Amino acid sequence: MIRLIYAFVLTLFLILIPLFGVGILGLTRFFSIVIPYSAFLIFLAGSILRVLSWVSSPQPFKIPLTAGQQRSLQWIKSSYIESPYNKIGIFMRMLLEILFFRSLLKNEKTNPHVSKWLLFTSNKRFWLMSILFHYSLLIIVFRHLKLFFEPIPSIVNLLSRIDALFEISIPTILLTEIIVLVCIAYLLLRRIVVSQVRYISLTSDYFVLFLLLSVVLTGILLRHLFRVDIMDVKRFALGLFLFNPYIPHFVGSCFYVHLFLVSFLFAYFPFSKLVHAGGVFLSPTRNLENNSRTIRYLNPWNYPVKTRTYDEWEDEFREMMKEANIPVEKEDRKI
Amino acid sequence: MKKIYDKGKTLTGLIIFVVLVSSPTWYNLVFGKGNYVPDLKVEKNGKECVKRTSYMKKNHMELLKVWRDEVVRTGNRTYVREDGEKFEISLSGTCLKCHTNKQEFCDRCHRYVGVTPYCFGCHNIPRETRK
Amino acid sequence: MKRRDFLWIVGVSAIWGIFFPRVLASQEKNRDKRWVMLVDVSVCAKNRDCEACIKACHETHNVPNVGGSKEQIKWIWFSKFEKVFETEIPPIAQKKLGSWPVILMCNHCENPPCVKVCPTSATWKRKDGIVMMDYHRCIGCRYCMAACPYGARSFNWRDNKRYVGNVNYDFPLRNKGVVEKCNFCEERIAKGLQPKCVETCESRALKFGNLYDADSSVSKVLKERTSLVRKGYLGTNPNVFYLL
Amino acid sequence: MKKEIPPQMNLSPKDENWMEKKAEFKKGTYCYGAPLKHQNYLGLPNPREWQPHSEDWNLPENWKDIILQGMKDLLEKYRSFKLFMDICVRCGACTDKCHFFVGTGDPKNMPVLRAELLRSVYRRYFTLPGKIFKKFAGARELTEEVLKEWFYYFYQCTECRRCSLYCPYGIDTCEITMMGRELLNLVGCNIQWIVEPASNSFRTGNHLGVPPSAFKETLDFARDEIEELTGIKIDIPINRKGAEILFVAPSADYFASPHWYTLLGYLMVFHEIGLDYTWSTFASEGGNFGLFHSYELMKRLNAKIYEEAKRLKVKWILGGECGHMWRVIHQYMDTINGPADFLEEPVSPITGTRFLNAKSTKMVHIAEFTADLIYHGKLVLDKKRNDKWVITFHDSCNTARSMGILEEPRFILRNVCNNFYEMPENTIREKTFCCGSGAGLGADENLEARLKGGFPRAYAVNYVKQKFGVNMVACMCAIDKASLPVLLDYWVGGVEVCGVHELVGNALVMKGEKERVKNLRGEPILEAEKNEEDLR
Amino acid sequence: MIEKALTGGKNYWLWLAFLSSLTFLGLLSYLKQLEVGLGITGMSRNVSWGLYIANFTFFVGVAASAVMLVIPYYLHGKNEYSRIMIFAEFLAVVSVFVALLFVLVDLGRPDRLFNVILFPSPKSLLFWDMLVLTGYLILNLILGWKACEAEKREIEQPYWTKILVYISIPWAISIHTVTAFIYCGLSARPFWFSALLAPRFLATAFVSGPAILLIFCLALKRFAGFDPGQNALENLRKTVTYALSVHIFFFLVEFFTVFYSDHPEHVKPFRYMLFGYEGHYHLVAFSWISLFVAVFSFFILMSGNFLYKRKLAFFILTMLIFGIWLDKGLILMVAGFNPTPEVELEKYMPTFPETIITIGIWSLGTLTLSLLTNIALQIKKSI
Repeated sequence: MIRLIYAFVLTLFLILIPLFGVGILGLTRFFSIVIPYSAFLIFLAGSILRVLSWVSSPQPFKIPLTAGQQRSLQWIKSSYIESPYNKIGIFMRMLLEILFFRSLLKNEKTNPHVSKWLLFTSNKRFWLMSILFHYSLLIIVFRHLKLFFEPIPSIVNLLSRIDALFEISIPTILLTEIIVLVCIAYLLLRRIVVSQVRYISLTSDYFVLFLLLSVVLTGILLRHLFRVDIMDVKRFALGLFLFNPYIPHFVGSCFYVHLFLVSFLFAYFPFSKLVHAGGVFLSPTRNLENNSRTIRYLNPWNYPVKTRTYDEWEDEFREMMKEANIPVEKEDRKI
Repeated sequence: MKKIYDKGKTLTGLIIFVVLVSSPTWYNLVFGKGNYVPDLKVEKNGKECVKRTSYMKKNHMELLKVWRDEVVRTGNRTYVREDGEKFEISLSGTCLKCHTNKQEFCDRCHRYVGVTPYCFGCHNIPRETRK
Repeated sequence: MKRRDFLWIVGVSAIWGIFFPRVLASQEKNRDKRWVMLVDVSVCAKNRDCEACIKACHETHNVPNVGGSKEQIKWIWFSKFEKVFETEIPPIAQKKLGSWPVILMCNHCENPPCVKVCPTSATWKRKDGIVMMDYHRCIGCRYCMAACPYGARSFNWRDNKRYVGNVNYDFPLRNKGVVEKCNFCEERIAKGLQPKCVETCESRALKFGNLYDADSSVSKVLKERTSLVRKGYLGTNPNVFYLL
Repeated sequence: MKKEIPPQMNLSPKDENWMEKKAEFKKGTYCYGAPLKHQNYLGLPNPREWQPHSEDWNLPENWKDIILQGMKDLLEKYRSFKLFMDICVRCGACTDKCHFFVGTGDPKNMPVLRAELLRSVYRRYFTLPGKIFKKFAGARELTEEVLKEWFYYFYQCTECRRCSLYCPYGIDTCEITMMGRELLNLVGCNIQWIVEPASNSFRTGNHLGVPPSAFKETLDFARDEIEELTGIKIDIPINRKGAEILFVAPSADYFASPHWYTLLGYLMVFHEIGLDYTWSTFASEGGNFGLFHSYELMKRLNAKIYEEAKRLKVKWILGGECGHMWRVIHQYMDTINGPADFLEEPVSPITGTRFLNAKSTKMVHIAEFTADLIYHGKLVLDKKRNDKWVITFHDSCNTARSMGILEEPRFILRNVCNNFYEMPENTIREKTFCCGSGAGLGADENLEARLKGGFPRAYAVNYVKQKFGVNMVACMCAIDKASLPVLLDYWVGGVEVCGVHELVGNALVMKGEKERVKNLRGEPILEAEKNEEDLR
Repeated sequence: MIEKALTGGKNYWLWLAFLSSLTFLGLLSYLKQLEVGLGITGMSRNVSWGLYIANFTFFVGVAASAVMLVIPYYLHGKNEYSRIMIFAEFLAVVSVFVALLFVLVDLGRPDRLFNVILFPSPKSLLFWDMLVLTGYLILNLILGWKACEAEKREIEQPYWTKILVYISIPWAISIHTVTAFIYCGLSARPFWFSALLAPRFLATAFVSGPAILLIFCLALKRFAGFDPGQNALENLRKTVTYALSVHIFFFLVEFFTVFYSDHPEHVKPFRYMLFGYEGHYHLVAFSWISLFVAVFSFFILMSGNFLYKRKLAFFILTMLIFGIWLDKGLILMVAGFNPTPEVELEKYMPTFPETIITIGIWSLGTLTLSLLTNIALQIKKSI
């Protein structure tokens, strides 16, 4: 529980930084230009270096986790996704994993039961919430592209329109706003309520959720309550990417909080568990074929070791073998 | 950096990543409209606006929503500003008196920030300049 | 405005404000207005081909002219006396009156069945008796059409904007999927004008006024002349009276 | 139900800061340290007599540097390790998938936490936030307590990979445990039950330290036993040069029970089809306890198979029923000791089937081989001879989750017996539960941990016992055959364990055999009993 | 548990593919309807509700009829239904789901759907119908799912499901009553303006629901090798028969009241429906078919060995369901809106896209039911 409080306080502290910096010290230039640029640089360089550090280590063995029948005898139906034996199988497996969270879909809870000992109950809720959460975030990011692209690609507009499917209030309350809030609340509550997950949760686990929650909440506030001059914001956003920075004038401190938290999230990305977004592509238990008996796999650092050779071995047991009429190597040579 | 394994795949992935995150830069460079800021035409042939410009820039939709409900649901057609000045609550009667050109005022900005308000579906403003 | 600002300030109320605004707008009992329309059937009978009121109304309110199709939209229209007042008049009298044209429109009933059934309060009765339609809120369930005994309501079965001849830009158009009907020209009343149909009718077959104002012409006329309402036995208590 | 639900089975851990909780070496839950003799024989680092429960572990002076340097090396050698240290989000999908957690309720047996034991140290010494923010970034110092904790929990993981199946990123606790054990090995923290068989295997060729003469004797004994049962005198070739196939089985098959009956099954099948094969006294062990210890030891022990195949000039290799032996052969052997270019692509001499999936490694699993024989009708089988038993099949973790050999044994079973029932679907195939004694944990001193760890498997067996009257669990793993009888006897009772080829041996109708009245276990065949009743 | 829906033979997959493609066609037509508006349907200014609302009414009835199994099974402890209880619950779930879909496609502005919740109007019966239907859907989803789970895990159902069962009984009656109130509270529509409408709805519901379930069970027996138990089928037959007799009786009561009183407004739609009015005979054939089928099948159903003649049973039950569907669907709508307030007669004929959308929703319902049934069957098979 103390970790939860640490994380909460830390998030509050982060929120206070821009409030103080912009609201009291008036450091608009710093918070609208220096912070986003440095955050983005850290994000870009950090992510690339992180991936490079992963791939600078070789994967010495082919260790796919086989979740289905191997390809062996022709008349046995093999599972080419669960136990892939070629690139197509791998591609399908990774596709299902990344787009549909397939492993998570398999999840089931193990419950103690007085008379039956164990009960396995399906736990699709977690999968559903996770996938909704991730796709909502993706759509939200996509929606924000309207601020960074001029002219706005029609696909972004289309997505925004689908997101505003239901005509509720003005500006329309978006589906992803609601879904992402519900999902974050679920993920947070789960960490607090489910004792197993509470036990394993670290400060950073809570912190990431609080951080995302505050990003989402400030975003919602900006849309529905503390509105900003969106023209100005777009000018600012475009300016950033065209290296022609522009300080927005008609935005409130809520905007700076949002911007700062997003910047922080980006900068924090390469150093946190959020790198799972990239790491999932590299997972050796999922992205390798189950064909290690068919095709020889090479380990770049495979080094010779001291083994016990047959000759050494026979030297020790020769007499015994001869007595027992077991053919021996040296003896044969002698005769 | 030490030796990189799976070089091809990794570099492809990283290039895709970099291209994606830098897409605003090159997209705007390619299409050359990144520095475009719509120029909004206001003909001040009426009085000054019912609210400050800075307020309207951010909150005109909120005001329109309130106005809409005032007229439709409560039948009140007069808006009294804080300083006591009265205005008729009417999109076409009041707003468009000054902002005569929807295309050059409303649409330009809405298109710029990717907003499609559904107001104009029914509250049709003619193509030609309104007088 | 004040109430709204207050709602925004208090966070919890803000959410409440999004989801349940203005749900319980109470209807005031002590009214000082009750708008009524008088239709002098005998005047119309003399000008059988006159459609001036209909044309004027539909032009003013951007009512699309879909034609005589099943998707017709009409705010004001006419039918034959024998169809409208089938049982109210003895058959012998129908001989004379039966073929007379009768101007029909929303009756703005005192006890409107359409208001009762609307699941979103998109249609409701105003203090001055006008049965209003909120096109912003209508979900297009057409329950009100089923409930209206007078066929006064029309539905936009498709995007009908192209059927609007000369658009009156002072009045909104309607999107597809919503119900519409005569609004007693509430936008004109607000400006102190008479409804368009009344204003247009050169032979003054239509009269409009406040029934609760004892001095108004409509009160005086109704006191003196015999009038009919449509399907009075249903208890809807219409506000359109037909003078014989 | 014979036994009540274990009282410690509480899957809701109480709130506590796990980083500050020390591992408690309770008798019955940990394995003994390796004897000096065997450490020395294998030349392991920091050799000494030691026990985990003693206060002083006699670690080398600079043990911390050794571990951290070792960790650095491993991070550079294994992408899996590096990745798994970074990408866990602690979503909790794996928590209740571990049989040790389910059985013991010890929260540090949750796979994610087992990995966190290493991860917390990794963060402290190898990541920026961990170096700066320490505790707040989930990092902790490497202390002797942490090392002991590692020892306790990395030797309470059977590397079964069940958690990995459910992990959305495929994080494999088996890899984590392997790395943990590698690190522990660097400062000489090993267990007897791994190092002793490994050293035996290194010296004599097999885990039990059986010398070649005894090996021959026991095979002769098997020959006699088969003659007694079937009236057929079979030939068992040993170290025969120029044979087509080298057969390698886990050594338990010829020295332990019920493995022994599986051995008889192999021999009968080989004789019946007239296979041109040979046993080897040098490569008399398929099992490889090096896998549970370190990469290097695994490689050292595994080398003899190819060496012997080369010496005996066989065409290809056939492997017996074993679990971790097959993990090594399937996923490691070709990489570490290949290429086996002196062998030929395996082709069944009986059916002509080419085992394309073993094209490079040139080693075929006996279940693949026998399933192919049965499919082509090369074996005459009398299912009724197994009617005495109601059979279920236990997938061994290694063959199921690291090989994907799921259908072959089932195909064989359906062809050799009439009563075959599956255990609940959450506990079979790729979701199979470990016996609780894999990865070198099958010792006696940690019996309590083993019984608790095997509880989910026992649950599943008990389930089918109650429901279908199952009284025989078939499996294809030597460790299973050794550990399941103890486990099932404790939790369930009245259920026996056998190998798949024991049932094949029972059902096999051999040419020229006498009337079979006894099964391989020497017990009367049910059918025979019936006949007797009929006669009466 | 859901993954069990995906295990099946070739025929099963073909069946799913067939239903999916129909659903897809329906979806395409609905997208067209969204684009063009409800103008692509046959509904008109005067007949403003049609095929969609007709089906809505019918399926609410089917959903409510689950109570005819719930009452004997849970209240009277009759175990005949133990094997098919789960199917009755799934049928209820699917029917409510389908009914709600029909309302959805009937809306002119589905994007404003949530206005019903945002601006709740307790005076409107549609508001209440929304409440009771979603409530019933959730109730039956929980009950069905818990029953399935309990069966699969071979454990007792949690005690609170029993409470939900008791709640679900009056709730089932309420969904159809409220649905009937939507119509019978309208003085503008004399054909509906009858206190007997709700009882009539319930009677027809208790015919159509169990009849569908009976066909369903016979089909399961024939094609899936699942035996629901002869007693269960026999009881279902009796339920259908008794409900049918009540339905016929209620119709005669209505018939008497209308024609004996000779109230002009009430007589007109009835005359239009049964005998034609002012030269318009749109409904006459349908009405008599519906009546004839009801009476005829009543006599056939009375026969004790009805169930043993499988083909006849299939045929009669299908005809009966079709007759009821006509009665409380199409005829209810068209006769309700005719004659119009200005004493005109307006013909209503569903259009092609309207029919495709309807078939699409049926298919989606059948698809869902097939998947759920397969789950239940797989569970029953696995234990």
